[in-house]
Amino acid sequence: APIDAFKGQKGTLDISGGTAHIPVMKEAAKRIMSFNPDIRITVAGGGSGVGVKQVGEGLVTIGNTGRALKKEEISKYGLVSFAFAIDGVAVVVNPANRINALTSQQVIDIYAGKIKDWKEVGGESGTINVFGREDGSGTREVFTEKAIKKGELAPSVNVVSSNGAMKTAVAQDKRAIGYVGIGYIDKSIKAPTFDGTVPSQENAANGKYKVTRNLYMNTKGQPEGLTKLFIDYIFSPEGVEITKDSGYIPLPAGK
Amino acid sequence: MDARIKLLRILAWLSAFFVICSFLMLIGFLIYHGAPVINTSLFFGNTAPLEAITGSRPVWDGIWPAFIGTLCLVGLTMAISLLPGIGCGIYLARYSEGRKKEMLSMAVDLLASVPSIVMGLFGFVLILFLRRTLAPDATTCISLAAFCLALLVMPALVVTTRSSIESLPDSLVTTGISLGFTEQQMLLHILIPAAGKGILGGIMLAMGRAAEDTAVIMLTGVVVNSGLPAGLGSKFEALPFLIFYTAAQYTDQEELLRGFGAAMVLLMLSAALLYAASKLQRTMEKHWKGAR
Amino acid sequence: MKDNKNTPIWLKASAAYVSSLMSALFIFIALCAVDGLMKSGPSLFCSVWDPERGNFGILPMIWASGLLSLSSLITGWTFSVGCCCFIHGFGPRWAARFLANILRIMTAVPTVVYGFASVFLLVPLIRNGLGGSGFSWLTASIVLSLLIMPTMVLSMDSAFKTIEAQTSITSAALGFTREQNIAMVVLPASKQWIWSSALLGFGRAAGDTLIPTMLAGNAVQYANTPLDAMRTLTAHIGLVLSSDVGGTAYLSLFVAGGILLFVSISANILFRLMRKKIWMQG
Amino acid sequence: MALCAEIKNLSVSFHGRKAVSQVSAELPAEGISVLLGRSGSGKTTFLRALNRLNETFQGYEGSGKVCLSLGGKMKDIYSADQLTPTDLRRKVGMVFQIPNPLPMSIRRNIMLPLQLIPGFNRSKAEDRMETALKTTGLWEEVKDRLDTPANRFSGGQQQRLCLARTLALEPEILLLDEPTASLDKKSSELIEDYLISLKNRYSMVMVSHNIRQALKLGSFFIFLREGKIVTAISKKELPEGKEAEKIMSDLL
Amino acid sequence: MALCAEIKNLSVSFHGRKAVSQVSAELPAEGISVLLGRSGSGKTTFLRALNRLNETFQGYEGSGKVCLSLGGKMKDIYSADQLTPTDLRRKVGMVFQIPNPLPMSIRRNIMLPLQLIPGFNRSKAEDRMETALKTTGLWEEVKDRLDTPANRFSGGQQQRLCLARTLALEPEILLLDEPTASLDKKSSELIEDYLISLKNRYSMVMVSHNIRQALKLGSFFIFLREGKIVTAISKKELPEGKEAEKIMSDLL
Ligand SMILES: Nc1ncnc2c1ncn2[C@@H]1O[C@H](COP(=O)(O)OP(=O)(O)OP(=O)(O)O)[C@@H](O)[C@H]1O
Ligand SMILES: Nc1ncnc2c1ncn2[C@@H]1O[C@H](COP(=O)(O)OP(=O)(O)OP(=O)(O)O)[C@@H](O)[C@H]1O
Ligand SMILES: [Mg+2]
Ligand SMILES: [Mg+2]
Repeated sequence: APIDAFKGQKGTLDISGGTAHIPVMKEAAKRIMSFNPDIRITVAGGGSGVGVKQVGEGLVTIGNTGRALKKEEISKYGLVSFAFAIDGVAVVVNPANRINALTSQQVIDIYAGKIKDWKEVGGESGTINVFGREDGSGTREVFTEKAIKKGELAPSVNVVSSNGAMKTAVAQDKRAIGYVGIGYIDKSIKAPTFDGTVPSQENAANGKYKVTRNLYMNTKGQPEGLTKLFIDYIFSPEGVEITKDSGYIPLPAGK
Repeated sequence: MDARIKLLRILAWLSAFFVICSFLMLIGFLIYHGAPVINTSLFFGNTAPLEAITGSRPVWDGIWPAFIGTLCLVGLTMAISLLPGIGCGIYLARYSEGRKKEMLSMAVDLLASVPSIVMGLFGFVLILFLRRTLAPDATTCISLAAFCLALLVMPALVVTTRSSIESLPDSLVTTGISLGFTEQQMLLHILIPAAGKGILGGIMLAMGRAAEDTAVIMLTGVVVNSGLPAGLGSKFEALPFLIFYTAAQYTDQEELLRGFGAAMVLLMLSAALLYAASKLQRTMEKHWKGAR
Repeated sequence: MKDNKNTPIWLKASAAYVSSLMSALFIFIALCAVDGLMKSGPSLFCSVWDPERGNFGILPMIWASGLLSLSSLITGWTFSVGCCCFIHGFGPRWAARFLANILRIMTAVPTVVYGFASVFLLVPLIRNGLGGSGFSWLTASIVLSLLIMPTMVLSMDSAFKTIEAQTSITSAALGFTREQNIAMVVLPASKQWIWSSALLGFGRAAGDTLIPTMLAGNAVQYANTPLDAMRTLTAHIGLVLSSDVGGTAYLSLFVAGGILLFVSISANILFRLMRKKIWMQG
Repeated sequence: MALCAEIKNLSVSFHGRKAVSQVSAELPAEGISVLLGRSGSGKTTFLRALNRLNETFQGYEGSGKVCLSLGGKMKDIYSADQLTPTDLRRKVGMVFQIPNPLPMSIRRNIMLPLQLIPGFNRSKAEDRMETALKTTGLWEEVKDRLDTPANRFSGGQQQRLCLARTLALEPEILLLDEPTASLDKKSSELIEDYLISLKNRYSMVMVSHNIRQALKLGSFFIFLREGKIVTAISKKELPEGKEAEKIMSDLL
Repeated sequence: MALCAEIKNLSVSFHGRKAVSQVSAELPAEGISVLLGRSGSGKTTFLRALNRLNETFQGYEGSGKVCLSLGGKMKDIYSADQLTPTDLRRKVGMVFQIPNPLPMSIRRNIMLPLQLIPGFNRSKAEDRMETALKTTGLWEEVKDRLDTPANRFSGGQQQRLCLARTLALEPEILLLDEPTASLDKKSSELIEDYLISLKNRYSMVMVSHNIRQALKLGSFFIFLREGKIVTAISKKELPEGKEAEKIMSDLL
């Protein structure tokens, strides 16, 4: 629905969960609240798990996740999911690194601890410092499933807890390798081609680049009232614009 | 003997060097990155400052609501924790003996070692429990966060109060008693003022902690945007969470710098709180001593 | 013929309030931990953490928690005593005042700022100077000890101050230097508070979540050298909490909380026993 | 004879070590009773038993009975229902052997205890302060320094301050632990004269090491040795002049 | 005549208020010099000027010159290059008017200062401690309680402890601020006799309020009033017996 639908509405809407969603949610909230100050929308992070838990317990009305809900989560709380965007995940290295291309096999071996030195993949010699995300994170799930095909992860893989932290770690360390959402790539880190494909939003949108995930909004039962209006707004042209501006690829409603 | 002092001297200089260097590096780093971005737009975004301060228009892209949220949070936390914390410290120092004292002081020490994240979890489960029993509409909010933070800062308050009262010379108590002061009067007019500096140290610790902790409030009601806190039952913004969030999710360099700016503001806010507290303590001490 | 001090009611009330809150908290943690243990049981007590393959070992994290909190406590505590000495006589007065003020301001430095700044300052330093990825036991330990110092110094300081005021003139008259007065008179007389500040510091070190999460690397392995990455129980709680609900991983979080509490209780009792023993001796 | 204090089988020990043992005595209401004895003989402990101050020390254990005449009645001060320790201590003022000013200004030192008495009136209290300071000869010395911390004053000044503080409280019984020990002769005499003038208003018990002073002020003497009473003797039973001094110093 | 101290134009003020002003005096090396004066007249301040202790107080300001005979030479104690204050204070021992034991056991109170002297020897130090405690008559009273915190002892016992602590250090000059103020006659005499026996070993400066004691011990008397010297008089110039006492109390 366009923003006019909020006219005359009143009440509060609490949103929490996945941190990747926040830019979209915040921008939407800003526009809606500026349009109609009687509406109060709060946006919180916490992570996918927190989102599920909070929406399930009724503490918030929309809980965001960066991964599809698990079966037991759906059955336990009766949640309904709305995927509204695609986010690609790219393997990244330090800009000072000579490497410009990696194959999925190389990445699998690096994360399994079989390849330990950059020399072995054609870089300057030096131990590879491997960074990953915490288990359960949407980014990691996509990466393990689609980039390294559920390959083994060495216990010595360093774990960071957010895209930002990953970026900081890789941007600082010439010998580091990690992975982030495509939206986070800027000149401080470099994404080598993965199996020959440039990891970019275009390639993700047109399906060439396969390492992608969906971003979801979840509600307890079918959304009503303000909640429904909000979700509709995200899928409206204006909402799609916001999603795009935040670095994600919008999905049409009902997918 | 001499060896011991020499050792201590080396240690003292080393420690001082370590602390001062680390701190200066930290501050230098913060100022280097944060100072350039501190301006009204960091605080108020595109909103006119006056309108923002009066709350007539919400602030977007500014840290003003988080700033106020943190102030409210600290105030609320102190309101909940100050009296019981200091009271418990005094109780430990003066009115408990033997096993009871041992148990209580151990419990306080244990409380000090409960991770803040567990404290947050406790608050979270508590509110779930409340929803199922007493208050079905209860939700995570600023009061819950303050309550959990109060638990978190309590040990520092208790321990410092206790130690500063216990280290007072015995003769002070004896004098007070011999002048016919009741326990209450002795506490109010002699012991607490005499231990004022130490207790203040505890209060500073507690305030600092309340202003900076992220893990607790993350689970108990802090949000990325909500505007100014609307009441005791509302969700709120807070600076430490804002910083944490920025550190975790920044997408470009500019956003990161704003994070540094927020960190500097938080630091200055805390320093101002500390300064105010010590000013207050000095005035009160002057009054108590009646000295010029 | 003994005077039973009648405790002012608000003190009793606050003691009762604090203890009841604490019991509630402890019972909550204990219940959750037991629940978690019952449901997940022995699968937690192995060395491999790999939820995708059904391995939920948290032993390396227990090891890491103990290692990290103890190492930072020891350095932090030693440095705290050093700082107290510096403030009260070992350093020139202006430097002492400077240091005292810095420590006071440090109480207000948000943990996340420590973590954040260290990622940019300390981690590269360690990586380039000593090797490894820079995210390591050593890094976290240095920052953690810095983090817990103000707490400890401030709680020692009040005792130092009172006792120094009482004794400094006497000591001067006996030909003690200010340093000797601190080392020989004030330090022994404030033993008790130095100990209790260690407990406070330990609590802070063991309970911190952000620093190990941001700086220790979080790899689930037994860290054997200071340059190895490690994951502490607190970091684990934080990491799991934000991403998962239900399942063994989620349960492991409560068990981790329970274990942390258990470890703290043991450490506390141990501390107390040690303190008693040392007191007996001198 | 009217009594101001009746002590029966009083024993006090600290950490299991007797400081006063099995002491019984009756102190007359009129005049000043003086405690004498060598250092460590238990004089201070005895005195502290009269306002229940011993109990505030670590390792205290005590037994026996102490009755004081307060408000015209004999009261057992150790039985809880008759008097709270706080009330007792307000009515039985004590001046310590070692001066113990509170860490605040002279004025606050005297005014604070007065402020805490129900029915406090500022201007009346200021008057009392001035009177008390004048009596102890301190007024001239400190009147322009009333707001200076008390611990900056000389030993004798502090001692007189503590005396003034207690006097300002107008207790019913005064316990004085060597109130003139660190004072010069003139100041001592000033205070002695004042104490004599108070003799009829308050009952007083005092410790003194100065036999001449004891003879001048006292009307009843108790000699302690190692926590026990050696002799209790009234002034009437003593000969006049030099001889009395001799007898007393032999008893010490 | 050999001098132990030479004081020239000494002025000391605290917070801008003169405690001692423009005092000049020469104290003989032989015998005991006694300071007399009313409470607050500056005796303690004068004494503290001799071991530079005044400087440790807040608001101190001082001028003038003080030379002490240390190690056979006259030394200007306020000139930095001759002696550090710490060394000075070790050589010039002081006993305070108000007993000030350190918050530790009796034994540590005496042993600790000894330990800090270069060339410390434990068994010798233990001997010194015992001797010092015996001299002050404390040994019998405390020998089974040496490890008890010092502040649990009676006022007189604490005073004697502080005296013993200073004596054990074997200083070259002894400053005594009313060392027997809170002691009974017997204990005072014990200490007086001991001081007399030390007269030839140490130079001593002492404050006393007791004219009889002053006459018994002293050989040189300085009378202070409001921070100024009224008279300085040597014993030889005084008549014998009663008369001397009279003259002295008039001077006070
Ligand atoms: N530390 C100090 N700070 C401020 N004033 C002081 C200090 N010490 C002494 N005075 C003041 O200096 C004056 C002289 O004090 P001093 O202690 O020398 O007297 P005294 O002769 O020893 O008296 P007493 O016999 O009572 O001990 C007094 O008026 C006193 O109040
Ligand atoms: N608080 C205490 N703790 C332990 N022992 C004490 C305490 N107070 C007094 N004593 C002991 O009790 C005995 C009597 O002490 P008290 O203070 O009554 O002596 P005193 O007659 O006042 O001596 P003085 O003339 O030296 O002041 C002493 O041996 C002393 O060491
Ligand atoms: Mg006594
Ligand atoms: Mg004096």
